[in-house]
Order: sequence, then structure tokens, then C-alpha cells
Amino acid sequence: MTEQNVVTNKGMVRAEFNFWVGKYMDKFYDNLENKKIVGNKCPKCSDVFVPPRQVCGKCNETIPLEQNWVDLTDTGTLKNYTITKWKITERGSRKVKDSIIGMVQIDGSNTAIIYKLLDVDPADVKTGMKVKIEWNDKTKGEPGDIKGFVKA
Amino acid sequence: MDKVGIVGYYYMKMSPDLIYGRYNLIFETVRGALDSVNLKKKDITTVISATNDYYDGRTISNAYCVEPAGAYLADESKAEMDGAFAAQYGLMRILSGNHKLAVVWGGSTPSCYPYDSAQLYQTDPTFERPIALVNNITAGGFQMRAYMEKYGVSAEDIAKVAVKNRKNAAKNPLANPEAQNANITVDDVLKSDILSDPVTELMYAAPCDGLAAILLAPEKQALKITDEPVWIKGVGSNQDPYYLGDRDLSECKSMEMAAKMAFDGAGITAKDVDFAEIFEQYAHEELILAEAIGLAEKGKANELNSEINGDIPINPSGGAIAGHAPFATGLMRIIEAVKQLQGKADGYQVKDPKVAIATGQIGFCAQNNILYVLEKGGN
Amino acid sequence: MSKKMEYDRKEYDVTRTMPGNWYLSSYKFRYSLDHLQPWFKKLKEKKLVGTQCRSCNTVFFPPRLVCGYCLVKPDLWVDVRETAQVATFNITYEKNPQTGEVVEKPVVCVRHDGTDTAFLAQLSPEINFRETYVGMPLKVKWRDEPEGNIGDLEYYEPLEDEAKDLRKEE
Amino acid sequence: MGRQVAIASAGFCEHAVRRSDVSMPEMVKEAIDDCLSKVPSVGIEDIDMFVNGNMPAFEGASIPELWMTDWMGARNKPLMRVTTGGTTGGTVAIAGYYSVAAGLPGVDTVLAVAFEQQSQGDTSVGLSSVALGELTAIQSIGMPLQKMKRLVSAGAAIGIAAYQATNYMRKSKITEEDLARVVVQNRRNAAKNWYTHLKMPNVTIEEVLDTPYISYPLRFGMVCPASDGCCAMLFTTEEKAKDMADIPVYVNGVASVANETGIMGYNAGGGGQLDPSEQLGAQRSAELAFDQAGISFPGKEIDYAEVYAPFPNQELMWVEKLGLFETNTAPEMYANGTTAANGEFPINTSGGVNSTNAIGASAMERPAEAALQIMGKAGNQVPKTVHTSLGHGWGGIINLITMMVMADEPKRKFK
Repeated sequence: MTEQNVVTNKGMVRAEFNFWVGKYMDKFYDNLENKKIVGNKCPKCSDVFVPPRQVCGKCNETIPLEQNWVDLTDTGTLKNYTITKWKITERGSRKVKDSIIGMVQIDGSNTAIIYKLLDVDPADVKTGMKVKIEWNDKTKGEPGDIKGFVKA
Repeated sequence: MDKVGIVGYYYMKMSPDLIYGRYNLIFETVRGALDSVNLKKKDITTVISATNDYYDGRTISNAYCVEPAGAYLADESKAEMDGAFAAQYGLMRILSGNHKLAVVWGGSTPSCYPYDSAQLYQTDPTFERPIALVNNITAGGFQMRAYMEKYGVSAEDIAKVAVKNRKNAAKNPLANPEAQNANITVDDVLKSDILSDPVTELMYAAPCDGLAAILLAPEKQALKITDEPVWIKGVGSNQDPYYLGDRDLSECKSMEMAAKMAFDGAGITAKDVDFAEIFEQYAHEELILAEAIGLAEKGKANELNSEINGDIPINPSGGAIAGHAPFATGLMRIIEAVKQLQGKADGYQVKDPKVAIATGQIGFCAQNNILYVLEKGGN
Repeated sequence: MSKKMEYDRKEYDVTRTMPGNWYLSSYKFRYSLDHLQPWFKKLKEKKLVGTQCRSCNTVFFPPRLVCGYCLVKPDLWVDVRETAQVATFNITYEKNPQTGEVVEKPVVCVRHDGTDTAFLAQLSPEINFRETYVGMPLKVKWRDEPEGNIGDLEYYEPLEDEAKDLRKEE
Repeated sequence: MGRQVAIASAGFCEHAVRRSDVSMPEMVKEAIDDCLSKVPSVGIEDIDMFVNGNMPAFEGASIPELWMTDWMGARNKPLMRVTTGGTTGGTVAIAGYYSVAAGLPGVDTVLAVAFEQQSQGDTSVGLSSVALGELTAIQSIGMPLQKMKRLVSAGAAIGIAAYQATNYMRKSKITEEDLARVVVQNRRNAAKNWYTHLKMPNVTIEEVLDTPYISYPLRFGMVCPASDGCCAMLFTTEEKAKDMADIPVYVNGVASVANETGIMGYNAGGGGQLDPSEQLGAQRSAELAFDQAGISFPGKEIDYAEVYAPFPNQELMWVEKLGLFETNTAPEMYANGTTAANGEFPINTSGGVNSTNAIGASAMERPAEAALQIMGKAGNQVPKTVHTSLGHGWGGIINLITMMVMADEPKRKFK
């Protein structure tokens, strides 16, 4: 492999996407805008999903759109966490300051969502600890409405 | 299942930055595989590629690879998963009786694309992708913590895996030079930069450039092509749910089921396996997967003697930590297993193996897994 | 003229969207030009060469990395004539951003005499695109000062074609 | 050596320019539900393996089936993703065939799913990125930018189709009216099919010819739309199919031959095919598939064909290249009604790609429709009994060709 003439070019364009979220997530975001958390419940196994889903993968049961909605609180349990310096975005990855990323099970739900843990000392973080949602001042009906979780 | 033989293979030395044209890489890889058993272009009846549009920066990433991959006027297809899945598709094509020689190639060059961002494109775009907190790095951190907390395995135990793999890599001439380190210690691993606590940088299979190709043929043809074919005795694959919150990350159910499917097909159990080539994205994943396969009890994989001359050698080639060329890594595991079975692993040969397993995976925390049971053929 | 075609359209409820991007600007594309160097060298001398596969005798112009039939690198250099033919063509419609005027431009694929491959090229700007037809004989118009790259083949000029009416009829 | 494969069912979701009411997995589920609703005895738990694919760069998600596992019902089942651009659907169907044919232990029933939700992406950037790398390469060997811009517009899918059109029109001496006639037939057929996108029950040739050129000789009204949609097919073994469906459809021949990338590739090799309407790949695919199916006289033995033709000239070209009609006679067959739904040799009565094009799914909708015609369950069912049918697809830079030949009788292998 002794090649002399290799050209390396950059791609010049950017493709933009807009992902339709569907009616289930639309309802979730409507509630998020009002600083409320909703999930939906599988009619068969009664598992509660946050964010809501059309299908319960465990039972392969379709959850009707109109029914089985569950109002949930903004508190949860920390199931797992990790601390990383890396910030990865669509544009690329870079090192920023340490952030604690937690996997939080909202009370009353059976799955977990992943958000930052705010205002916590890394040494104090323990799995199983109680956390609470810190809302953004301005909510827009998007995942960023939840700023992160703080110690409850 | 009829016998299908792996008759030829090739992969070039991995490198963090192979400064080499893409088509030249593909050509050399496929030509190398054909040359390893003196076959010609016209012997190829089907070609399966393993590339990803987001890793190559182009839509239909296999469209321009037709000629360099030897697919011109051959039955071509692309599996957009790890190379090991492409090998499964090649295997199916051979088993159907429609084809006599399948070329399976895969690989990419992370030096040319942002690997981490490309991984982000895999996340749920309606919820997780806008926040960009679930990615290949944090997923590894979650998985390691879940495993450690559930079974009380210490970070040292996991670092030992990284040490073993990096030492093995030093003996593997084709490994990524950055991963080769004969003098590495557990302390070095634990003290390296934190990638995503508790995963440190040296526990992580960093992406590097590389491509790999294998040739598959039915029993009759395989015996004509080579004296030392390696038979695929069984294959199994399985997929876990996507959301990390839905899964118990301390184990790998999909690998358990994939292994069951493959072992049942081959008519063996995990005890009959002489050594394993496991695709591990992180050091702890080797333990989790080894337990899922049944090489050890849950939470006890760290007690195995998995050195090259140990009871059950795992990743004598160094595994994915020795060089993780996205979409080729699974194929490389197969190739390394074949090399061992043929007794050609110079410098890191396992003593007289008969049955091996090789695995591939795709997705966060090994969401989708595939496992091959390979058996030594010929004399 | 630009009438929209009506069809039975069904509208669906609109849910919100989440944005996403694919930054191709952070990707690199790598190509080896080794197999083109001798070609460039000869272009600078206003000479045309192509590669021939030793195994199947196909002549590639411009030189190509791999012969698809044989999966080998063609490495026999052969001289190629300056005359060529239109292998196929189409017409693109370019809108001038200032005036909004739509300009019709032909884009042709030419095959040089004595070669087996065609490639995209440009015709002399003086030709009326409606005159273009498959099989039209052409000749290379060189750049005045060749630099040893693909731009040296500035465009193609048509040659006198005695069988023109027959070809167009064909 | 290989098992006989049968199609038990096929289903679609509603196609439209914007399926803004569903997310990608929800749309996929719609088609899977439609597919399984046609075989009441089969539930999602009976499926042993999943094969799926789409054209990822058009919708901004890499390997999206990792995400949509639960929606497909693929939790803790084997899943394989195959994609080849425009032929994705065809390759997914073929992968479904091979998954059953291989006879892997425990894999009998396979659900193949192909989808595309183009409205969320940027198709023009998606298409240009097919050749983006090649274009940068051409630029770095001295092609001026102005010239390149033109080549880009000439090189996109429609540009290549235009090349084919000019060559084909020259050889078969057809007029634009012949092209418009194909469009009219397709769009009127689409109006009778429930899931299609461009339903135009009363469209006329004059209306089509009244639209501006996009790339000579193709006019705006002749070009396929960009749709959102999904297609699912259920493959299983001969024995199981008999229990599942009233009329199982047997897959007797498949092929997916790759042709050269020649014209567009800066350095790709190839045999130097000069005439883009020649289509060696298609001819070779047809040869392989017919040979496997034991068909010697495709024009006589095949009763129904679905060909992948976003542009009308391609439909004419493909039916000839695949051996269904004599060379240069296709336009006549469209004019005299042979290819109409009640004609002797109906083609694309579903409305074809020309009316509905969810890129990733399109090439699967062809074999799916062809299979449903045999079952008698198609949206626009032809009056005559269909025994043998054909589904075809193309993709890449018109260099990847898929073929699937189906019949109501299994092929007996005499080996």
C-alpha cells in the first residue's frame, strides 16, 4: 500500500429532516408543554410507558390511542447513571465539562428515560435515589422541556 | 442444515487512518480473498456487501462498489448491519442452492466520518435524538454500571479483560497499532481517560479503518476449492428491544437466544466450544456476552481463564478492542476463528481447536446479536 | 403551460415534527488518483491514452480502476484517437437565477473511437441542442494551454457526417 | 438443498405525499397489520424472523429497525436489515425468500417489511448524496464547477432515465404521446387501487403533454411522485402456506443482478456499456430468475407483470428487456390495450411506481402486487386468472435489478 496520489474531499451539503412524531408522541408533547407527564398502559400486562407507545413489545399488544392514558407525577427513581465529558451531536463530538446522565424511571412507569442530572455532586449519586423533574422556564412541547432531574 | 464452508478470507492490517482510496480498499480486500484460494471473478455467483449509508456519507453506499467488489453481473445485495449479518445472508443464499460461491465483504473508514455522530443517527429521532444523550458512549457506561452493580464485579476485573485483549492484540499482526500493547497493566487501563464513567478509554474498542471479506461455498464446492475448509455448523441471531430502559443491561437476552438457536442448530452445547471470538464494544461486554452464550455462569465470567492458553480462550486475536472497523468487525471475528481452526494464527494460536464460536453485533449495548458455530474441516 | 395535474388527494392529520440533520460536511471522501496519473501526463501533451484490460481487451477511456468483467486492474496503456461519437444524450433545463430564463443545454455521453466506454462530456456551445443525435461524430477541442487535468478536454466539436440523415432516421 | 418458498400474504399502508399522522414505526405497523389481517390464522408471534429495509439517507435515521423493534413485533426475534437504495424493497423480498429457502433451524415464517417516509427528509439532498463523493472527486481532477452543476442535474435519477429515454425513443421510434399513454394507463389504474398516491381517474394524454419538461423528453406530468408508504410480505414454507392462505403463491425464481456503475463513477470499472437502455443487468436477472422458475417463454408463460418504472419510457423498456414483449413492440401493446387491466397481458394494474413511489417500499410493492393478483386479492384485480406473475425492481444508478417470479404451482426441483 504505497499510494501517493490520494485526494480527500469534504462533503458540502447538509440534509435536513423533520420527523413526524405520530399521534401518541404528539399527545405526550402536548402535555409536556403544560409541564405534565403522561404515559400509556398496555391493556394486557399493565406496563406503563413513558414516553407513550403504540405497541407493547412484550405482549405485542396495540394500545388504543384514545384509551389507557395514565397521568404521572414528575418524580422518579434513578435506575442507572454515567458521567461523561463527551457531548455528541449530529454535527460532531467534542469534550465539554463533566455531566451526569441518568436513566430515570418515572414513578408509576415501567421503563426509563434518559436525561441529565442537575445540581448533584458526582460522589453523591447513587442508583435508587429519588429524583424530580426540573422544567425549563419556557416549554415548547419538545423533549428539551425537561431540563433534567434534580435530587428530590 | 447443510454444510457450508468458509473457503477463503482476507483482511488488511487495520489502522486508525488508512490513507487509501475507498474503491482500492474494496478491490484489494475482495481480490485478496479470491487470491487466497486462487479463484477468479467468474467463479463468483453472489456478493453481499456490509456498509452503511451513514458511515460512508452516501445514499446507496453499495451502488459504486459493484466493480471493485467483483459484483458486476453477479447477484448482489447489501446487508446494512455488521458484516457477520451479511455473512448470514451469504450463508442463506448458499443454503438455498441457488449459489455456488458467495463473497461477503464489509467495512468502513471511520477516519473519514464522525463515528460518534453516525451512531447518534441510530437513536429514536422523535424523542432521544433531539436531546442527544443516548449514544454509543453513554450506553456503554450504563451497561457497565448495571453489570457491576448487579453482580458485584469490580472495575479491576473488567480492566483485566482490556489488558488481556490488548496483549493478545500485540501478537496479532493485523491489529490496529494503537490497540497493541504488550506491556499494559490493569492500572494503565483504570487510569486512562474516563470515557463515560465507569468505562475508561482503554476499555473501549475505538473505531479504526478496516475492511474484511470472506468466501462461502457449499460442501461439495468447498472441498474442491480448499483442503482446509471451516464449516458453519450453526448460526443464530436475535434482537433486543430498543429502549435502554426496557432492558436489563446487566445481561444480554438477545445473545442468549441467538446462542441457543445456533447451538441447537449445530447440535452442541457451550461446553463443546474450544475458544470464542466475541465482538465486544467494551471490555465488560465480553463478560456479559460470554455469560449469555453460556461459557460462564451469570456474573462469573471474570473468573474464567480466557487467556490464549487458558481453559476457554476468548478473543485470542484481541477481539474488537484490537481494532473495531465498523461493519467489518464481525467478519474479522469469523476470520480470526477460521485462522485458529486452520492452525494459521501464527503467534497467538490456540492449542488444537476443533469447534469455535464467533459473534457479531449491532446497536447500543449489543442490541442485535449473531453467533456462529464453526467447525474445523479437512484433515 | 405549467399546469398542475389534479388528483384525488387525501389529507392526514398533522402531528408535530422533531428536527434532525445530516451534516455531510463532516464527512470526507477519499479517492486514489494513481491510475489516472499517466492519463493526466499525456493530456498535458494533448495526447489521449486509455487503459486496456489484459484479460478481456476492453479499452477504458478515461482509465478506470477496475475491470468489472475480470476484477483486475487494467494496466495496458493504449493510444486513443481524438474522434468520438455521441453515445447518448439528454437535455437539462437550467434556470438563470437573475432573469428566470430557462436555458436548454445538452449533456452528452461520448465514446471515443477505439474505446469501449462512454463518459459524460460537453458539446461545443455553438451547436443547437436540437441537432444532437446518437451516433453524431465528434472531435476533441483542446484547451489552449493544457494543464494535465480533465478540463483539458474543453468540449467536443461536431464533424461532418455524411450519414447524418440516416442516423437521425434510424 | 433449498426449500420451496411461498408467499402467504402481502399488505400495504395508505400511501400519500405526507403521512403526517404517523411516525415511521407506526406507519410500518399499519402495513404489517394489513398483511397479517389477510391470514387470520397467523399472529405476530408465529413469525420466526424479520427482514426489513428502507433507504436510510432519505429519512435521516440509520438502521431504524433497531428503534422500531417493538412496533414490528420483533422483540427477541432474529432480524436482518438489507438495503440497496431503490431496489431495497426488492432485495428485502428476496432476502425474505432466502431466509425461508435456506432452511435455517427454527426459521419457517419470515415477515419482510420495506418502508419509506420521504416527507420527513430531503429527497434532493438524499439523491445528490448518492454521487456526492464522486462529484467531489471529479472536481478535484479538474472539472469546472459550472460544468459540474450541469452534470449533476443530468446525473440524478431523472437524468439517467432521460438518457434511457432518448436512446429508447430513437430505437423504437416512439413519440411523447406514447409515453403519455403509459402514464395515463397507470394513473387511471391507480384510481382503482385503495392505497395508491396519484389517483387520477380522468387524466388524459393531452393533460400529461401539457406539462413542462423536467429533463427532455420527460415532462413533469410523466414523473413519479414522492410518497410515504410501507409494504409487508409474509414468506413461509410450502407446507405452512397451505394452512395459512387459500391460494398460496410460490416463489419460483429470484435474482438481483448488479450492473456496472460506469457512466457516473469517476473510477468505477465496468464493461463499458454504451447504451443505458441496453440493461445487461436486467437481461441477466431475467435470465437467472426465469431459469430458476423453469420458464422458457416468458411472453407466453407469464400472465401478469409488475415492473418498476418511475418514468414511462422505462416501463416500455423493461417489459421488452425482461422478455415479455418483442423488442420495440411495447408502445403498440399499450396503444391497442393489451396491457390494460382487461387486456391479454396486463401490466402494472396497481398503478405502478409511476403513481406511487415510496422509494424503499416501491420495489417490494411490485412482487407483492404480483402475488396478490395470483391470490385474487389485489386492489385492482385483473379479470383473467393469473397463474404466473413477475415482480421487478431497479435501484442504485439503474444498476441493481431485482426480479421475483411467482406462480400458483410450486416448482419441482429435479436435482
